[in-house]
Amino acid sequence: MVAQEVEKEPEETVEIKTDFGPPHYEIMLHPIIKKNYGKWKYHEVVRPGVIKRVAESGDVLYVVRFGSPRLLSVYTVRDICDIADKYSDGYLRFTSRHNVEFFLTDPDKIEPLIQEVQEKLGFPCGGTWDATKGEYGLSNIVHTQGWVHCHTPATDASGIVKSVMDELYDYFTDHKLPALCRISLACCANMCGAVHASDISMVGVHRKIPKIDDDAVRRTCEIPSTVAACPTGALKPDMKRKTVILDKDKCMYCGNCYTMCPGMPIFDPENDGVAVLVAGKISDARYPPQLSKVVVPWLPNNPPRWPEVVQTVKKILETWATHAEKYERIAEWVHRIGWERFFELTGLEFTEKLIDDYKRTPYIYASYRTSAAFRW
Amino acid sequence: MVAQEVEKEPEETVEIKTDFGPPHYEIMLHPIIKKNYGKWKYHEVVRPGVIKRVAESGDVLYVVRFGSPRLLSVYTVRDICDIADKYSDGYLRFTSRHNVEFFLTDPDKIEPLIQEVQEKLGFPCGGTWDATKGEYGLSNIVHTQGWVHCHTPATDASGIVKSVMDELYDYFTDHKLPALCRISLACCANMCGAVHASDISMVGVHRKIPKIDDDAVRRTCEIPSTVAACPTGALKPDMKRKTVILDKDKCMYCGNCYTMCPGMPIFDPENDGVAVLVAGKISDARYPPQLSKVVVPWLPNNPPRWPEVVQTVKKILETWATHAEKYERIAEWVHRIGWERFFELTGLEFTEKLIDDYKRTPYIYASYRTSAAFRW
Amino acid sequence: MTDVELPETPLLDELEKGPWPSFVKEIKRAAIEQEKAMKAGKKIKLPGAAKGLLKVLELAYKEKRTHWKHGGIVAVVGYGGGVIGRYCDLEDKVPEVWHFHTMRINMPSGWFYQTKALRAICDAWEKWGSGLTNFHGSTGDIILLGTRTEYLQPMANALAYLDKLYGSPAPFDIGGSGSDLRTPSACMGPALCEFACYDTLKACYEFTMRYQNELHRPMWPYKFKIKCSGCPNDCVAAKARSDFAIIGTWKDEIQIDQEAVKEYAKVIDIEKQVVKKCPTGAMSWDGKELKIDNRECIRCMHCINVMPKALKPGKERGATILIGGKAPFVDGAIIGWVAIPFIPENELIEKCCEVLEAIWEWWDEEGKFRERVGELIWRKGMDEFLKVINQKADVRMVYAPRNNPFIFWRELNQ
Amino acid sequence: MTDVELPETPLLDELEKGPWPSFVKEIKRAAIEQEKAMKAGKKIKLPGAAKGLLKVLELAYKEKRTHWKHGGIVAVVGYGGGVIGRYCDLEDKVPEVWHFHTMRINMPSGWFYQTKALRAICDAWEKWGSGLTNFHGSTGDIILLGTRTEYLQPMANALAYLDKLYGSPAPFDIGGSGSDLRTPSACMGPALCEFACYDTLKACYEFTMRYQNELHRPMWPYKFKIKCSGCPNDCVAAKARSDFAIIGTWKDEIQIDQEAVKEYAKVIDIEKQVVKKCPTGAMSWDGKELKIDNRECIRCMHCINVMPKALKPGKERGATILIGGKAPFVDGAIIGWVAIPFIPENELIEKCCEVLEAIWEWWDEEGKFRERVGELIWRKGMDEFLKVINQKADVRMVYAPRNNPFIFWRELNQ
Ligand code: SRM
Ligand code: SRM
Ligand code: SRM
Ligand code: SRM
Ligand code: SF4
Ligand code: SF4
Ligand code: SF4
Ligand code: SF4
Ligand code: SF4
Ligand code: SF4
Ligand code: SF4
Ligand code: SF4
Repeated sequence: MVAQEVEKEPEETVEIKTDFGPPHYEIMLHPIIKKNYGKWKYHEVVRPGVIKRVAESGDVLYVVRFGSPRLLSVYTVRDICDIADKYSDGYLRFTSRHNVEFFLTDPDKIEPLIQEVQEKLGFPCGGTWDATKGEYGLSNIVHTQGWVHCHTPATDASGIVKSVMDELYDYFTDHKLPALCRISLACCANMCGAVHASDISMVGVHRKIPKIDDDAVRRTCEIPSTVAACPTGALKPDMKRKTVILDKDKCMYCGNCYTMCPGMPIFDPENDGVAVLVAGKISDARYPPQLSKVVVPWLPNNPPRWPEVVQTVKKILETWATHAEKYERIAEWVHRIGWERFFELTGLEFTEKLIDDYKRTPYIYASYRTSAAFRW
Repeated sequence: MVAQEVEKEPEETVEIKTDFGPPHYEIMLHPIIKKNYGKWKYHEVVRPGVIKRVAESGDVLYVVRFGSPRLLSVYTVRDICDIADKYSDGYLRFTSRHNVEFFLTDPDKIEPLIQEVQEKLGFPCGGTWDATKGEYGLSNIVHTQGWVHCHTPATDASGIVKSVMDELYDYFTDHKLPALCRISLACCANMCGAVHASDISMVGVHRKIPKIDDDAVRRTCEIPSTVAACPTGALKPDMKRKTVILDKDKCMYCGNCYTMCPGMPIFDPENDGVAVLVAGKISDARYPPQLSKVVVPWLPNNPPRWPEVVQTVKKILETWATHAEKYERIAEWVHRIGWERFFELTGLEFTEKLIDDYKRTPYIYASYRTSAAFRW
Repeated sequence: MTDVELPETPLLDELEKGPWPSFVKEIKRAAIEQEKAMKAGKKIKLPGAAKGLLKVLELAYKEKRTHWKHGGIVAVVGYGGGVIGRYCDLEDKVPEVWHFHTMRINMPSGWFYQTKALRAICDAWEKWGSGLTNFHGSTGDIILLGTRTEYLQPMANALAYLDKLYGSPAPFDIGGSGSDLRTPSACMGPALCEFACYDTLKACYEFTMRYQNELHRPMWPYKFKIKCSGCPNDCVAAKARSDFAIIGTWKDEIQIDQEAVKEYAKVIDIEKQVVKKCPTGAMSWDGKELKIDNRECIRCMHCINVMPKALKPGKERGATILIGGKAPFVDGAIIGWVAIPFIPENELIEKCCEVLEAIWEWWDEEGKFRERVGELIWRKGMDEFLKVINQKADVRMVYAPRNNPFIFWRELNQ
Repeated sequence: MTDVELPETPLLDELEKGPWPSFVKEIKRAAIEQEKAMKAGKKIKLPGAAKGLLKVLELAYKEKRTHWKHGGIVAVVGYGGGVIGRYCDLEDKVPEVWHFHTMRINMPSGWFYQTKALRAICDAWEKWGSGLTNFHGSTGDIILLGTRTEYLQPMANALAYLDKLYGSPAPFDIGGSGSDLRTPSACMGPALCEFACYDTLKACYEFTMRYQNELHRPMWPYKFKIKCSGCPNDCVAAKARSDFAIIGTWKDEIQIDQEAVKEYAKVIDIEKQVVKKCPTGAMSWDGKELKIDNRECIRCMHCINVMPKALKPGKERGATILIGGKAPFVDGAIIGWVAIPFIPENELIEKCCEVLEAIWEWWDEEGKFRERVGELIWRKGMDEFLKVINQKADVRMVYAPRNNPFIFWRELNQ
């Protein structure tokens, strides 16, 4: 790093510039969008993946959606740009669920576009739904980093997502579901994938207390902030030995301490795994937003394709799809049929692990049934 | 108490006998009841206050119900017995809401009975309802001791009950309500009247911190148990001064400390008063049991007739009665029309005092609206 | 009546007006008649008590505050509970009610009485107490309102020998108070009601008799209440007001008498009043036949309530146990929650006793001072509680599964 | 492609199979193409990174555990956030990814792009990073996945001069991370959607620009997220995923085009699909006219969603603010709750800024370490919070009033 004068890159010589913010959105808008901004009249779903948008001006824009693995190499992004240049006047967008959308004015180009994307990128056209008909496609799975990049995951993210989407592929490319169904995944209980309000979600869970490596704790950790990070008060400082003591009965394996202190790793190959939640919801449509509920407390990590997780998700999805009425999202369906029937129909087992007993939550008691009214 | 030999009463000479229990219920049952025990076929409400019960055997029994002030002198109880002897073969019962019931086999005696009870006791016939027709009478108000007997009341019990029932008298004697409506009263937040699950309830509330009389505390109180009685941790022992110190920001005026320690009276004539709650429910009929919700945080103690409380209860009752559908109890009605409309229709004011912020409750967050969906 | 002089009570007098029967009249009546009876030669130990109460109460009305104080524990021999010690803070002004203790008397199941029993109680209480009562207290006891410490024992004895001394068909025993089992109560159930799914009166009586010791000798962390309702209508408010609520219910099909349905159809709107009000939409009615999809029925009782002649609970009867109901101190009110979804009728009493005893043992050991059992469960977790009562988790215990994945995997971390 | 040698990844290879696009293919592609580009003479600083990731990931799959470690704070000059420091615990085995920091880049509102901008980012990241990205992270940023500490600054500079150096139509700035304002996001709103009740893209951009300092310099107790959805459908999941959710809505009447309704009636069952599904039963349809009782409408959007050609939100538009949404650590997940029921569209941005600033000031002062604002409100009480944001209580803030009377009467106890 010393002496030897190397040629500086331009990036190494520019003046530091801060706080200029993102590009203004207007310059990123397709001309037709800019022209009709705020003046769209209605939309119609032409086929799975293709939404026809009609403006008050009479302009028509076809928005064509494709599934993406989210983790993209710059080379694939360039391929996407090539396609956007060819079909979409050099404009495109990504959706809040990581799908890619192109904008077409000529309906005749829809099929060629779909063809070309499938060939060049292997991205399927779909992920939309048709509320008018009440026919819904499955969209992409919102997810997180997992073993690709994070330090606290109890499972991988991309690998499960790929495995599940392979299995549910036809639901993405077609409108075969009775209502919206959002699937999410988070690789630990931090829930970066926001699985706490999804129709179906998978969340990585640890089940063993962290292993305290006293040496590593002494070397790498600030004891007070580690202790403070523990939500359940399971950690106490051991001042003499300059480490921490853990009350195993209080620990709920959150890994918060590990984030603060690499000296107490939380991962455990055999006991880490995946919990499955259902019946969360965010939109206000028909039924108020709901938090997801845990219906499978743990499934093993079984890479590379997590068959137990994939089959559980599929089973839930298809049981729901078979029994629900039009527009009835999982939360609404369960509300109608009762949790008794949910467990019966899906064949999942209800155990004491599914009864809330986490003392810190302001909901704990609200979930207890205070009525003798239930189904058999 | 010394020397002077007085004649002992028989009660003072008998041998102590314990744990023999209450009378066996069978010996207290009217012969017709005993005969048809467990074999009743159906009932019909003949008129307000009179329920005709038909047994599988064909036997018919008329149960006639009267309102009672609950606080009864033994002289009135004897009058009740006289009437029971005359009309009801020497049998009678009280209901779980403190009404009196007589049993008649001859329908022709119903009117004379009602007449005689009204004349001799002044007890109105009523308090029933007719579920078949969906026409409901108001029953008695379950209530507590108040200033008649208790040491922690924030208001009286019997006085308010009398005032409210005077005002709502016709609802008791007639079936003018669209659904069941249970009114209860408790004179402090201990809620002996079980107001926590009633359609309308009144509860005495203190609003000022207890006044600590250090001398009295030293004399009469066990400091550790007093401190331990405080649910919010507002009390600390002052070891030196042998008294307690109160953190006023933490106190919620529950009076728990006063029960343990008369040295810190909680009552306050100007600030004590009555909160009004609504929409509790216990039966499973149609809609699950519900806790009552506070809709008026405080009304003044205004004896002898508490007009503010009486008018508020009446207003709520009549607003509900005017707008509800058949069978729709307050909880169900509000569920349909929304709390927005409840406050609008009743003219009650919604203030920040009605938003749950009591940190210890496992419900606190469950009441916050997590949706942009509401009525204007 | 006016040969007995009463204190001036202008405020209370206002409460003699109006159509609803007046408690003030009752107090006055006791004051007058007890004194009269004494003058007439009857043995009356406390003739001034009701009069004293009038004075204290008038003052309370004037000053808008209570004049009663908590006292030390007062009791009768052999018993730890059943008496509420109460003192007046106006000792010198109203000595008549300086002591004004309440006695709680265990009522008969379902509050059924012979007049002979009631008269006997009246006679004894006229003599040994204020002559004032509550029929009943809100737990269900007969409340004898106000006497002096030294009359507690004779009054208890009077009740214990109420048959011998006062001609009652049976003696009466003391009820619960303090940290003990409180007097269990029951709806009228099979005595009068066609909906009863088990024998509430019998169950209530059995518990009361079997747990006389627990009822009479406070030795737990706090109070414990049992209430028996014969069906989900819950006419004793057991769900909200008892730690252990026994709610009658059934498992099989609602019994229908189609002819009787047709009779109802002549006078009520079955579609609107019944079918539409079913919370799960389990019913249909084509004008001829009422159909119930019993798999969808949650046994809410509504349809049966409206058409008692036509509909009946099923034949496979029993009860649901809800645990933990209580008033709001300290963490907020609790309506009891489902601990055992169904116990068949023929096993009910034995099974309840088994569960009760297991709960009490655990609570006795683990419960904190003034911690109701519902609060303990909540502190300890449902899983531990289920082990205590030897019950498997059932989805009927919850409205919904948990919304957080913060599960304690104790078995993996021993 | 096989002139570049890849590590053996038998487990990951399984994830190249199947119809869904494969992230493994993407990693392999980066590994191969970056190396090829370098060989072809392009300036590539980190050609081995993607290959290193393959090795680490294969091992993770084999061992069923992560190999990443939290690191010290890494940053770029002038900024405190926007970079996630990540190190591999296999330093010697896979030195290529010993450092593997992530950069979060502030996307344009609504994730709209010109290809020129995207290509420029790709060019810069091909040079200075792993060549791997997420489009997008789940907060909404462009995620640049993996580079070494010493390349963070040049890459940040590349983005700051992306227009000048790489031909982008505009430069790109760093996004949020750590205890700061996180990159705000917005649904496509008026750009494409006929339901938008306010200009989500503009609002999002305004907040981002106004709070550049808050976004770039972590100085709060914890993170703070803002998300803008144009209507209650909430297509950016703002209610669940942001501390401050701005949900478009309206106050007046739904706009109806009866002719268009009739058109829909030809293809769908309006009674069943629309009227029956209205949560408040606010609608009726007689085959000719669709009537909406707008007093009963709660603006759930369902009917509009099903018949976008016929129905439109009203004209009096604006937004509801929900506060406190977050993931479950520590006290359980929170969906945001209503803090301001309605702000008219024309006041929206200014009013939000006012409220945001008041909240931040309070939270900054009162918030504990790692306490999200929702948790603070819950700890401090709604009344204090309402004072902070200068808002009157409104019944629309709650599903129901409190069920306990334990109200703090602070004003009486000063
Ligand atoms: C593109 C996108 C917005 C964006 O800015 O990126 C979007 C676009 C549309 N949404 Fe959405 N939603 C988008 C994410 C969401 C989300 C957020 C999420 O999934 O994380 C939600 C909330 C989900 C939830 O409640 O859990 C969401 C709940 C809805 C709903 C409510 C549906 C319901 O029954 O609950 C509608 C209304 C409808 O179409 O029925 C809706 C309607 C729409 C419409 C029809 C709006 C319009 O007029 O254009 C759009 C096209 C629908 C289609 O695909 O056929 N959008 N939508 C997002 C697409 C993500 C994707 O690639 O799949
Ligand atoms: C990259 C991203 C996941 C992804 O793959 O998309 C992510 C990744 C991390 N999140 Fe997250 N969070 C990401 C969106 C979220 C979201 C979703 C959202 O913003 O909509 C949530 C839930 C919403 C919320 O904020 O509550 C989320 C809730 C958390 C939490 C829990 C916060 C809480 O209060 O409960 C943590 C823990 C923490 O802050 O220490 C966390 C912490 C982390 C850290 C920084 C872990 C750490 O302590 O070092 C992760 C770094 C991963 C890595 O190695 O790169 N992340 N995180 C998302 C950010 C990308 C972006 O900027 O666009
Ligand atoms: C006498 C009593 C039981 C007792 O053992 O003392 C009783 C008696 C009957 N109740 Fe009850 N209930 C009695 C207290 C209750 C209570 C408890 C309470 O009020 O504290 C409840 C629960 C209240 C609640 O949910 O908050 C109660 C909720 C019902 C219901 C449910 C009604 C509903 O729509 O929610 C029914 C069914 C019906 O009649 O519709 C019912 C039905 C009945 C029937 C029809 C049962 C029968 O077949 O005989 C009885 C006569 C009703 C009438 O008066 O017309 N009973 N009933 C209680 C009368 C007290 C009184 O004097 O008013
Ligand atoms: C007499 C009675 C009220 C009435 O007028 O009917 C009553 C009166 C008292 N109750 Fe009660 N409770 C009475 C039924 C109830 C009920 C209702 C029930 O049992 O169905 C409740 C609510 C249900 C429950 O148990 O939660 C009730 C909840 C309380 C509480 C709060 C307990 C809690 O866990 O939250 C207290 C406070 C305490 O125990 O220290 C209490 C305490 C008291 C004390 C003993 C106050 C005290 O600490 O000294 C009262 C004595 C009053 C007096 O001067 O005579 N009383 N108490 C009721 C008993 C009569 C009887 O035996 O039949
Ligand atoms: S969910 Fe947990 S493991 Fe996954 S990216 Fe977020 S913090 Fe990391
Ligand atoms: S894993 Fe979580 S609960 Fe356990 S010690 Fe660490 S911080 Fe505490
Ligand atoms: S509610 Fe309170 S004041 Fe009234 S009797 Fe019960 S404990 Fe006493
Ligand atoms: S009144 Fe209640 S909260 Fe206040 S000090 Fe006494 S016990 Fe504590
Ligand atoms: S609870 Fe049921 S069984 Fe008992 S009296 Fe009420 S309706 Fe009859
Ligand atoms: S009991 Fe209730 S749930 Fe069952 S059919 Fe009748 S109304 Fe419906
Ligand atoms: S949130 Fe509403 S305005 Fe925004 S994209 Fe979704 S439907 Fe359109
Ligand atoms: S927006 Fe929702 S609540 Fe309003 S009328 Fe339409 S369906 Fe009903």
